Formats: sequence, C-alpha cells, structure tokens
Amino acid sequence: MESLNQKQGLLQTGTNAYLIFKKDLLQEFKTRYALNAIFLFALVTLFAVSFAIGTFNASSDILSALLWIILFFASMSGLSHIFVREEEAHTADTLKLVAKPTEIFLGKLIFNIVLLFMVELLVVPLYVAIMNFTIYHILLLAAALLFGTFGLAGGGTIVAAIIAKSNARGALFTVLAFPILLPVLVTGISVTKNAATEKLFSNPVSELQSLFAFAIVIITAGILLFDFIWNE
Amino acid sequence: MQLIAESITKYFNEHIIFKDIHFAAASGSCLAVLGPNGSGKTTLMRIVSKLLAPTAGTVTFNENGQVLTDTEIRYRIGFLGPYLELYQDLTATENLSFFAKIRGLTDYQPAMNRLLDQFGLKGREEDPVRAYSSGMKQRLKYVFALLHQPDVLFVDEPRSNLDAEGIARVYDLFSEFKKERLLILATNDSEDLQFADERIEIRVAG
Amino acid sequence: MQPVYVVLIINLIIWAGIFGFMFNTDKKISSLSVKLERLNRDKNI
Amino acid sequence: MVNKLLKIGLFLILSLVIIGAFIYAPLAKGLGEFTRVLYFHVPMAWITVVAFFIGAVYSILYLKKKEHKYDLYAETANQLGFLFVVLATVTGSIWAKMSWGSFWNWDPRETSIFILMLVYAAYFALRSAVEQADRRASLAAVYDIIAFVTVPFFVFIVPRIYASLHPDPLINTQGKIHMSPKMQLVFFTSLFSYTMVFVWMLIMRIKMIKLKLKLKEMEQ
Repeated sequence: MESLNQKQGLLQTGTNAYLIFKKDLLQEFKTRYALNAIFLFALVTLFAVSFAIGTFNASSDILSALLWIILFFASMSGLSHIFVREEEAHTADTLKLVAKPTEIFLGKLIFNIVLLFMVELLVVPLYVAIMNFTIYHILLLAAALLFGTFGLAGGGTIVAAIIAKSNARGALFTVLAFPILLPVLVTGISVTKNAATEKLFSNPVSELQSLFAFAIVIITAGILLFDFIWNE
Repeated sequence: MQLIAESITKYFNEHIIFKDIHFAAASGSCLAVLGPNGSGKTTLMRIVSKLLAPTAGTVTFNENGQVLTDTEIRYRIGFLGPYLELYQDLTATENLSFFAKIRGLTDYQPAMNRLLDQFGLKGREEDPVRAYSSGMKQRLKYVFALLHQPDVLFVDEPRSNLDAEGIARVYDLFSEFKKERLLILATNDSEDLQFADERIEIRVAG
Repeated sequence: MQPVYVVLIINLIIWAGIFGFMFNTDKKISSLSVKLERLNRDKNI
Repeated sequence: MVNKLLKIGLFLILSLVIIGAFIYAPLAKGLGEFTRVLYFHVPMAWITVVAFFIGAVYSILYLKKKEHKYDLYAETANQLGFLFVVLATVTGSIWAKMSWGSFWNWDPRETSIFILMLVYAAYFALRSAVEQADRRASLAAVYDIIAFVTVPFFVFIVPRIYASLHPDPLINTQGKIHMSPKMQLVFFTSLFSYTMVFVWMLIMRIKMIKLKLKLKEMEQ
C-alpha cells in the first residue's frame, strides 16, 4: 500500500511536470521571448565570428572553443526567462498554489532542455557549414552536446530560480551561472576538439563521463534545493 | 474542515508586520480579516493559505481531527487576490484547463462551462486573458478559484474592479458558499462584512 | 631587488594585517559587550 | 588572561615561522630561493578550502534550521575564505613569476583558484542584490551549496585536460612528502599556526555576530 502510494506520487509528479512544461511551451509559442533571445544571440555572434575570422583561417582548436562560447552565452541570454516571467507577471503565487515545487522545477528544466536542443539543432549545423569545421566523429560531438545541454540547462534553471527572487534580475544571471557552468564549457570544448581530429588524441570516455556526472550532480542539487528558493 | 492559526508572527527584516495572531474557523462560516491599507491583510492571507511561511507560528487544517498535508490542502483551497494573476498570453480555457489538469481534475468541462456562464464570460473564453478588461479578469479569477470545488475559499479584495452586476453575483456566491464551506475574506468594505460571522482586526504592532 | 625580499615583505604585510585585524575585532567585541552590559543594567533597573 | 597568553603565543609562533622560513629552513634541490613561498602559500590554500567548507556547512544548517545567525556565520566564513583565497593567489602568483617566468599564465591551478574567486564574488554580489534578510539568507545558502558541489568538478577535471606545472599538492596520491626534516618542521608549524589564526578569526567574528544579534534583540 505504501509503495503504491509512492508510485502514484511519482507518477503524479511526472504528469504535473509535463503539464507545466506544456503550458510553458504554449506560452513560448505565443510570445517567443526566450526562443528569440537565444536564437538571435546565437545567430548574431555566429555571423560576427565568421565575419571576423574568415572561413579558412581558424584551427579546429579555436573553432571548437568558439562553438561552445556561442552556445554558452546564447543560452545565458534566454534560460533565465522561464522563472523571471512567472515572477514579473505575478503568476508565481498562482503556480505555487496548485503545484509542488519539484513538479515546477522539473517542468521548467524540461522546457529549458528542449529550448537548448532546438537552438543547437539549428546553430550547430549552421556553424559547421559556415566555418568549414570538419567533424570526424559526429557521434562524439552529439554525445558532448547531449550531456552538455543537460548540465547547462540544469545549472541555468536553478540559477534562474535564484535570480528571479532577487532585485537585479538581468545583470546577475550570467555572473552567477558562469563560474558554476564553466566545467561544462571546458569539458565540452575539449571533447569537441577531439571530435574534430581524425585520430582521437585522448580517450574521450572519461571526459564524457565527467560531463554526465556534472549533469547528474547539478540536476540533483537543483531538485533538492529548489524548495528552499521557491518557498521563500 | 477546521482551520486553526496559532500565534502567527511575521517580520520583514526588522520591521514587524503583525504579532501573535490567533484564530480558528470551521466550515459553515465566514471569517473576515480587517485592517487599514498596509496593515498586512494580504500577508496574513498568504500565510494562512500556505503561500508564505510565517516568521513564527503555525497554521493547520483539520478534518475530523485529522491534520491535512500540504498536498491535500493544495487540492482543497481556492484563492483569489490581486497578486495572483493568470497567464496573460493564454486564453481563458487554456488557463482553466491547465489549472484543472494540474489539480488532477478529469471531468472539469461541464463545471467550467457552468462557471463561465455564471460569471458572464461565455463567448469570450477563447480570447487571450490579455484582451480582457480588468473586471472580466476579476470574474475569471473567481472561475479559477472555484473550478475545483474547494472546501475553503480565500478572497482578497472581493469587489475590486467589479461592476454592480458582478458584485451581486459574487454576493450570491458568498451566501451560498458559506452555508456548508469556509469562506475567508480580506476587505475594507463595510458591505462585505454582512457575510462575516467572525472578524479579525489587524492592528499595526508597535 | 631579490625576489626573496619581495616575498619577505609581503609576508610581513600579511603578518601585520592579521594582527591589525585581530586587534580591531577585539576592540569591537569589547565595545559591543560594554554596550550590552549597559543595556542589561538599564533594563534591570 | 588565558586569552591574552594565547594571543601572545600566536604572535610569537607566527614571527618564528617567518624567521624559520627565511633563515632556518634549507632550500629544496632544484627549486632555489622561492621554496620559501611554500611555507605561506600552502597554508593559505588549505585555509581557503577549510573556510569555504565551513561556510557551506553553515549554509546547510541555515536551510535546515532557518535561524538568522547561521546565515551570518556562513557569510563571515566565506568572507574569511575570500581573504585567504586572495592571499593564496598572491603568494602563488609570486611563485609562478619566479619559477615559470610570469605572474599569471592560466595554469590549471591558477584557473581553478580564479574560478573559486569568481564564484564567491558572485556569492557576495547575490547577497547585495536581495534586500529582504530571510530571502537573502535562503538564496545565498542555496547558491553557496551549489557552488560547493560544482567547484570540485573544476578542480579535478581541468588538470586532467590541460597539463599542469604545479607541483603535486601536499596531499598527493602517493602520500609522500618530499621535504627534509628541517623543512618539514617549519612547514607544519606554519600550517598549524595559520590554521589557528583562522580558527581564532572565525571565533572572534562569530562572537561579534552573536553580540550584535543580542544587542538588536535588546533594543526591540
């Protein structure tokens, strides 16, 4: 009986997280605030970089670093939106009235993950095409992007929840998120470099493992700590 | 259903809002929270409905001597107030069905239609909330607060933005609601007090 | 200047800073406790 | 009285460490004059870790008990940690200048310590951006804990990706200490006395916070 209740509770948490995700997606499709912010940022920096460097001059070291820097700062411009929007429209209390904190955090996290995937799906192929970036191990790059996105979205979501409750919303987000998410950035660049070399120069498995472990740690910490932010 | 609040105290930084508020209320009655502007009526409402944690004190909901958990409370209270907004970009139906589903209601369509009709919003339910007038938004908030048939209804500023007809509907609702369930009002308006069986006055603590 | 002396000077600065900090905090603590005692006495009377 | 004696003792022992480091201890082979920095750099780095750890513990305590004082303790521990991280960076940078030729060259250790400074600078920026005391306390505590679980990643991952010039940390994987007995004597005295200095600083700050809170309570 006990375990049945628990199972039902888990199922309900999942369903409600999905409902909140769907609500945010619906809202996003009607306004496109976050999507536009991230997307335009990524495109503008991509073209600026391409224009400044030219198409044939950059080594794969620089190209892989630039790719992650574009993705990183583009996501910084949009990930905070998810909580700031609730706080500024005074819907945070309404949401608090009907849903548990964990459900809310998971819903927002899924939304941010999907948002980043959408951006990557467009920006990465474009980047590879425009910058003449030769990728030898596509699967490796895909794995790095996958785990990296989980890490970025996890850290971005919990920091977004923090700054939504503070007085200086826009300015603080990157300041708080940058040092925490730097492991993702550094490891992501390293794996991408590896993927762009014909013969793997180091074993990428341990780096992918650390990307994965980081994502797990930050998402777990986020779930555990979100209650304290949200109920404040 | 019984609501008990014991020695509720709230500070913002060193600034004291109120201190040691006690009260109890049960189904079949109406409780009114009174006080001048800025006295902390809204803060008290948010604390009693568990939206905000008090600095000290406890709020408990009992049913037949059994204390309800936070999740159970969430399903059984309705709340409307000026700071509880609905999603402006979504339509009324989208808003209401989101809240209904998340509260675990399955067959909410008939109730939703009836309430929309009752509050004179029929025909406008597919418009985004952004396009509503402030009075219509207030009516929609009543629909939101009542959709899941709560046992306790919190209303902060019941009349705000409503016209005479809207107020009449709300008063009908109040007299019906307090017969079997618990109604908690926060108001400054003497007319609203006709429903109150019990009053709590917040005096600014010195 | 020999780098060693740079290190020495920096260490002396740190060393002085630590003790400056401590004396300062000590003074603050004693002034606070005096204040507290006075308040206590006033309340008792 | 005991307090005063302890203070004098600490004063003497710290003076002795400086004298010992510059006169008594022999130089390590191949490293030259700048081994002397070691006696100050390592204790600073060690205290940084201890201070931030204590800060994180107080942050957890705050979230558990919701008592205002724990937030202030966490803040003060992190402030001390920040002071020592700056000292560790300065002493480390001098070492870098003398052994690698420039004050700063993004060695993994330097990068890690830089990130550590960024994280805690962000922590203080967050504190200053929230006016309401209990909200500030919760937000800062959450950020502190998140920082404390993610920074180790950085410290462990980065040296694996980029080769480091930094000598093995004191607590290395082999558990060996490459120092002569005289050096060890000075080194461990220094480590011990600086740790005591830190503990004392923390105790004094906590005492001060307690007094301030009591005063505020009395005035109300």
